[in-house]
Amino acid sequence: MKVDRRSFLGLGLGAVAGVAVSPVGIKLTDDSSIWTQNWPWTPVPIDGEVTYENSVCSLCPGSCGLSIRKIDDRPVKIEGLAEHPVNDGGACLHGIAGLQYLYDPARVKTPLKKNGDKFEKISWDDAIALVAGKLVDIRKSGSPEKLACIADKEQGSVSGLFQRLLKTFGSPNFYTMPSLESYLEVTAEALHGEGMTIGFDLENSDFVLSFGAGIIEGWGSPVNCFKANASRRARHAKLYQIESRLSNTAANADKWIPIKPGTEADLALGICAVILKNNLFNGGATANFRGGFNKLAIMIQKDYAPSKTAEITGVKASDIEKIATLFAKAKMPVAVFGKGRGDGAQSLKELAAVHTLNCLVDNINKEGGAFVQPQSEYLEFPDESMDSIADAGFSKNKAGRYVNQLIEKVNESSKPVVEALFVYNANPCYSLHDSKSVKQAIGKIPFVVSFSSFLDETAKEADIILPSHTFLERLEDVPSCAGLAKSVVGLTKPVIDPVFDTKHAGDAVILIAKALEGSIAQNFEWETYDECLESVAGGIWDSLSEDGYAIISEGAPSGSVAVNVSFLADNPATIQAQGDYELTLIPIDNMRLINAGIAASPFAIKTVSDKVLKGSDIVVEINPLTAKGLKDRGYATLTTPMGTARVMINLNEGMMPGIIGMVEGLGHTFDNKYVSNKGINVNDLIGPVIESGSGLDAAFGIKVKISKA
Amino acid sequence: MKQNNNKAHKFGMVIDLDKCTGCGSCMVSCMSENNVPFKEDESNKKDSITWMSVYKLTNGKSFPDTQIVYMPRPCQHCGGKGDHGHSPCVSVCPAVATDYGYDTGIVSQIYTRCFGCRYCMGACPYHARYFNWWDPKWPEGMENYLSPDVSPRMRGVVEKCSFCYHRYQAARDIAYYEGRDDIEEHEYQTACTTACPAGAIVFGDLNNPAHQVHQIVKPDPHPDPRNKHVVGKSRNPKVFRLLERLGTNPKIYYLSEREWVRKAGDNYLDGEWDKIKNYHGATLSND
Amino acid sequence: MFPFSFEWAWDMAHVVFFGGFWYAVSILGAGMTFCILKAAYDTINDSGDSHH
Amino acid sequence: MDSALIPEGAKRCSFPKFAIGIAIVSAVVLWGVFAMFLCWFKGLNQTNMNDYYGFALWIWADLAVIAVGGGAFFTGLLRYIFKIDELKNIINFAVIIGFICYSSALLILAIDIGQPLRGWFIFWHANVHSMLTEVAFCLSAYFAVLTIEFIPNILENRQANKVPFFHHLAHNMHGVMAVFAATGAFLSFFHQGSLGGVAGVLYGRPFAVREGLLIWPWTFFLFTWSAAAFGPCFTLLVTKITETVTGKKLVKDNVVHLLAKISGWMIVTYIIAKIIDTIYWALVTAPSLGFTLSHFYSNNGFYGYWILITEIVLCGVVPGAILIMKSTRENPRLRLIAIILGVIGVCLNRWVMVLQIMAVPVMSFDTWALYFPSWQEIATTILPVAYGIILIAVAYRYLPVFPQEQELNTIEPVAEAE
Repeated sequence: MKVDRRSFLGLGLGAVAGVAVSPVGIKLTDDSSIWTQNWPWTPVPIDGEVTYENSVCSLCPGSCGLSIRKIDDRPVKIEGLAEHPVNDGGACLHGIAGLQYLYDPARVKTPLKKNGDKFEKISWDDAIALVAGKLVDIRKSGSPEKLACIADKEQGSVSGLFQRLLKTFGSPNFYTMPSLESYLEVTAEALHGEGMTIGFDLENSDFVLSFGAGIIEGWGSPVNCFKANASRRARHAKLYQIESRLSNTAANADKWIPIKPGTEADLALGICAVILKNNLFNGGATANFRGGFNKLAIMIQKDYAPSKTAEITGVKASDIEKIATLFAKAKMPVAVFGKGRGDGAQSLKELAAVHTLNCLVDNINKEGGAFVQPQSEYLEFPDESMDSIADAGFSKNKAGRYVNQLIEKVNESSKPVVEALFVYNANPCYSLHDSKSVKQAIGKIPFVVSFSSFLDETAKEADIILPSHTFLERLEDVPSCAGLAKSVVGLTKPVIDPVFDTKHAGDAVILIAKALEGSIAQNFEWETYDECLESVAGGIWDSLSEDGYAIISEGAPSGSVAVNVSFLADNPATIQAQGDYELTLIPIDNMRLINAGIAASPFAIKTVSDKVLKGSDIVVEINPLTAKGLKDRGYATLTTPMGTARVMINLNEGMMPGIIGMVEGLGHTFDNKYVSNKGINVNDLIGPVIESGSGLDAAFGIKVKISKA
Repeated sequence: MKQNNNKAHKFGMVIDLDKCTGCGSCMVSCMSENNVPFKEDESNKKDSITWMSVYKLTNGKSFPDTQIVYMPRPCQHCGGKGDHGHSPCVSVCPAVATDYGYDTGIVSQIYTRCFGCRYCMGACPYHARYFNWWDPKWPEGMENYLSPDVSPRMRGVVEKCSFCYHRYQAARDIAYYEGRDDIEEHEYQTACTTACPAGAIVFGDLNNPAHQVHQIVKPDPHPDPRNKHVVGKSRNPKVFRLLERLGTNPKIYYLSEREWVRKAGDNYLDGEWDKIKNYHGATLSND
Repeated sequence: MFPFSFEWAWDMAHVVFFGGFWYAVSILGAGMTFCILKAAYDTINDSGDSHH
Repeated sequence: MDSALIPEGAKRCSFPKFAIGIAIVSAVVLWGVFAMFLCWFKGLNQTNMNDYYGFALWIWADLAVIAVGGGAFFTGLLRYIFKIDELKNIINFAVIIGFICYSSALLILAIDIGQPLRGWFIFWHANVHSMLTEVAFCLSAYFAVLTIEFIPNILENRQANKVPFFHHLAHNMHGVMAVFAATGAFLSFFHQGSLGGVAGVLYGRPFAVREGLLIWPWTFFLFTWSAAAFGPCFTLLVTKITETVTGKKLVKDNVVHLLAKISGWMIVTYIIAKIIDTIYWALVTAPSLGFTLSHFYSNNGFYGYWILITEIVLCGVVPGAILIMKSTRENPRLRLIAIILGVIGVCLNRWVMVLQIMAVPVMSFDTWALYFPSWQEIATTILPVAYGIILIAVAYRYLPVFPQEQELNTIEPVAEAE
């Protein structure tokens, strides 16, 4: 047959028609859609047996109970634990997102050693040997006090092990990062004596006078505070919020009293003045006052009369009188301090002035008031045995009282103040003011050992990283240190085998101590941290391991306490913001971000408003009156004595004119693109201002100018 | 699937806006429960998948009279005009990829059925529906936390809040296994409800007078005589729904003592609000 | 689309909608079938003269 | 070179010139195809659409091409059912334009959906209550009708027509074309209408929602009517463009005047209905939901009353008036202005009924959402235009599209013709 054009065409058309009527097309159409329903690059979670495990969150001092849902060995969901004494169900977003920390791209997966600018992997044995070797050298040089440690807190067994190591090594230089608990202790020490702490009975008080405490912004134990706040209406209790910005707490309060930033202490004293003048105070209570109550009373009435206070604070004199009357006449009033989360810079004048209100109306150790009692000591470490080097070193003076003083001294001194530094659960290079100079100080220290789980800003400056388990991989006692009315210790339990080659920081300390041999090793005779915890928590271990928590104290403590007002009676100066620009920059605490060392999780960052973070730009809040020519969502340049930053503008009627608010918790530089390199760290722009008399960094903000970018 | 076994549920929620702190726990709990992905930049809120989204409302007044309130907004699980199940989205989906459960009142979404036309998103005035513009991707290892209860969605489909339907199924399975006809109130609670640290969210069966949500909302079972499309209006003067006048009949109710907040729930012509603000459906004796 | 797909219901909506659709499709199918068959018939019975 | 394919007696430009022209337009097509593949392989993140703008440029383009493609069904209806015989001189071209519009619409839909490989679910798992389902069914079926209407014209190509089967097929299809045209008109009525219904049924969107008749909101009828009214404008416009490009008169004036007149009266009746609808919506529907008219046209950087006035008055009333009056209608310049305004008007109407709906805030605390398309969206939207140009060029060159062409153009004897 001759194949001409026509028959070829026919053949072609026939073939097309044939394929068209065959089931091939239908089959391919069907198969292709089934393929789209099962794309191999879309993960399919594996099913398995469902179990629940209880644990405690240690991302913040709140110490909430957690219930973790697991599928076989995989934890898949974290929720609040019902009937837990701290949070009773409910959990904050950071705890719920906890699993994201487990698989965080910025986790340190093995011990690392810095070589030049880069980290390289080393084995645990080598790392411990290296640290021990360095410490032996320091000890040999005769100045063991040049080993320092910065941890998140003093309480708890892991911190206890670090302190024990330093002490038996011969160094008094153990520091903690500022936290609400540390301020509670400082306040209690100034007014009531050493070893005391303060708790606030928010869930029973009928009148909470909050001096900027972000009761629903993450202050204290967040979930516990949320619950106390949520029950407020049902209890007919009132919340008055004194703050320069309409925070969520201010918005939720019964009344918001805008105040010039940094003048909270003056307002507190102004309220004291009204109470004293109008005889609204409890005469019986003032009998406990020491250190010159009359002097204080005279000074206050002279310097903080309502009209004067109004001038200083911007709060109307009539309002001051009204607040004083309401506060003093309430059945169970409580005045609460600690601006924002309460872990930022605070001045002792403010802390003491606010707490004096509590003392004046005699709500101390009464239901719904402030509980003043000794710090809970639930751990029983055996007494240290120290050799002569340790004795000599430990008896020397600390380089400074607070961590910011240590940093200052390191930076100022030409000789090394610190030869080796341990950093545990702290990120001073991020969370202290003027982070540039903090980084400089850390850089000056010859040997820095980080125990961080993540390659955070401070870990990056370290010479050795001994990565810790995250809170989901470890056993640990977690005392709630957050101004709670009750004192609870929770037990964090491992809910998954360590994901990476990490160790419990407690184990790492024990290994280092053993490697140091001699009297130091003798003080660390436990095989493992777990064994150590069980023995030192002896008294409450049964309760911890059975219930997951132990309640150390609950309800109002009995007895009255002495009040020493000598610090205030001298009328210390109120801290002024650094610089001479016209406006004041203040940090904002946002519940959806974390301002301590760790970064907020990808989920938490996702919830952050585009009025806080837009792309990689941080958004600052400013009143339209102050913004003048600046447009909403436009760009501007902020200049403070510490530096400049490009920011986006959010015109916000909830800001007091004259101030600019910048959120804390952004601007991390972790190797985690979901949470890092977003916005800037407000601590880069604010420098420390040391309060004379207390030594605290009390920089509530800084002077700033703003111009169109 | 009409109501073949016992009586139909009508699951719904009431959110106390005076208790809500805007903390975001509900959002994260939802994301974690339902395998919602995340991407590098989530600050463009118009392409950020948050089944539960929290709006920040202000009263529009200037300093110092400004007030703010946070309004959590899950899918409203609309019953549609007259509460007949023709939700704005369900009625427009061309491929029955979203459907109304007459036995639960829940608006479902079948990801493998959806072909991504996004008509439902246009139909929803609450922006409760989200499109997967990207393939979901987790950082290495993080897929290990994904829950098998909810399948991760592929790129190109719409997703939204399901009232944690898998929790309902699990609760029903247990009840069935234990030989019970029905589930208890506490057995089926959504992830946002259990997470809320302020206890601002109450979830349950609006048809069941024993449930807390019913007791707070006191829904009027009769059509609103002023707008026949509206059914289930709350008889609690502090309770309102979002855009109730459109006749979408959401199953999310909001509670607030503040008048400006209740007014913000809907659109009113000048002067209209004052005329109707004290109107709260038929009296309770009609029940 | 077909009575055997599970969304199908024998209700007014389906009957009207698919009634109209299948009716239109039938007309088009029948029309085209007729044209093709007629054209084939014409081709076979054609002497090959081209007109117009 | 390709003279054997060119209709007998027709004068066409040289093949190289034709090829160069096609190559230039093809480059645009390739750009569009590249963007299309990006959207298919990488997903719709290639667009600037978002969760507020789930319907965007493409859906507007889709609605617009279907509206202006309405000239095909309406001309077919007039030609085959109402037996207006003069229109046979433009029906081929109207069909080709319709074919281009509808094939483009289907292509755009195939790019627009997030899961193109599951697109057929709209048929298989059809929800008969959804306007979009109705659109998909009628659109596809009507595209089949347009293909059927186009086939005879293709078969009339000089070479194809030599094949006896094709010759007879074309002849027979002409014979039953009225049946196809009637079916097409039926399908068109429903899909044009249901496209209007797509917006009108959105009772969650007070800007879109309309009352109506039974299950059909008023927009259903307005869309059908406007497509029938403005579709012929587009047919006339493309004819005018083709005439300008080829430098030839292709359709006699009486045919143009007739179609323009019909279009004019359709526009006038449509615009009256549209004005009534707008007033009723502005005074009754929207206020009953708590909205004033100003809500939809203020507090944003783009949508103002200008868009309403432009659509209804400038691009509705004005072209309608021009086209119904003999003196202005038969003035070529005014007529051109009118048909251009008409085409803009209907496209603007579709824009408003897609994009402005998405932009208007509904919740009292929501904000206006404005969006600008990405280059991928623009490229894929231009793609059909370029494809249309090529198809028209090829059809014009090789098919006897315009029956009056030879009569209107004295043909020089062509040397290489056989």
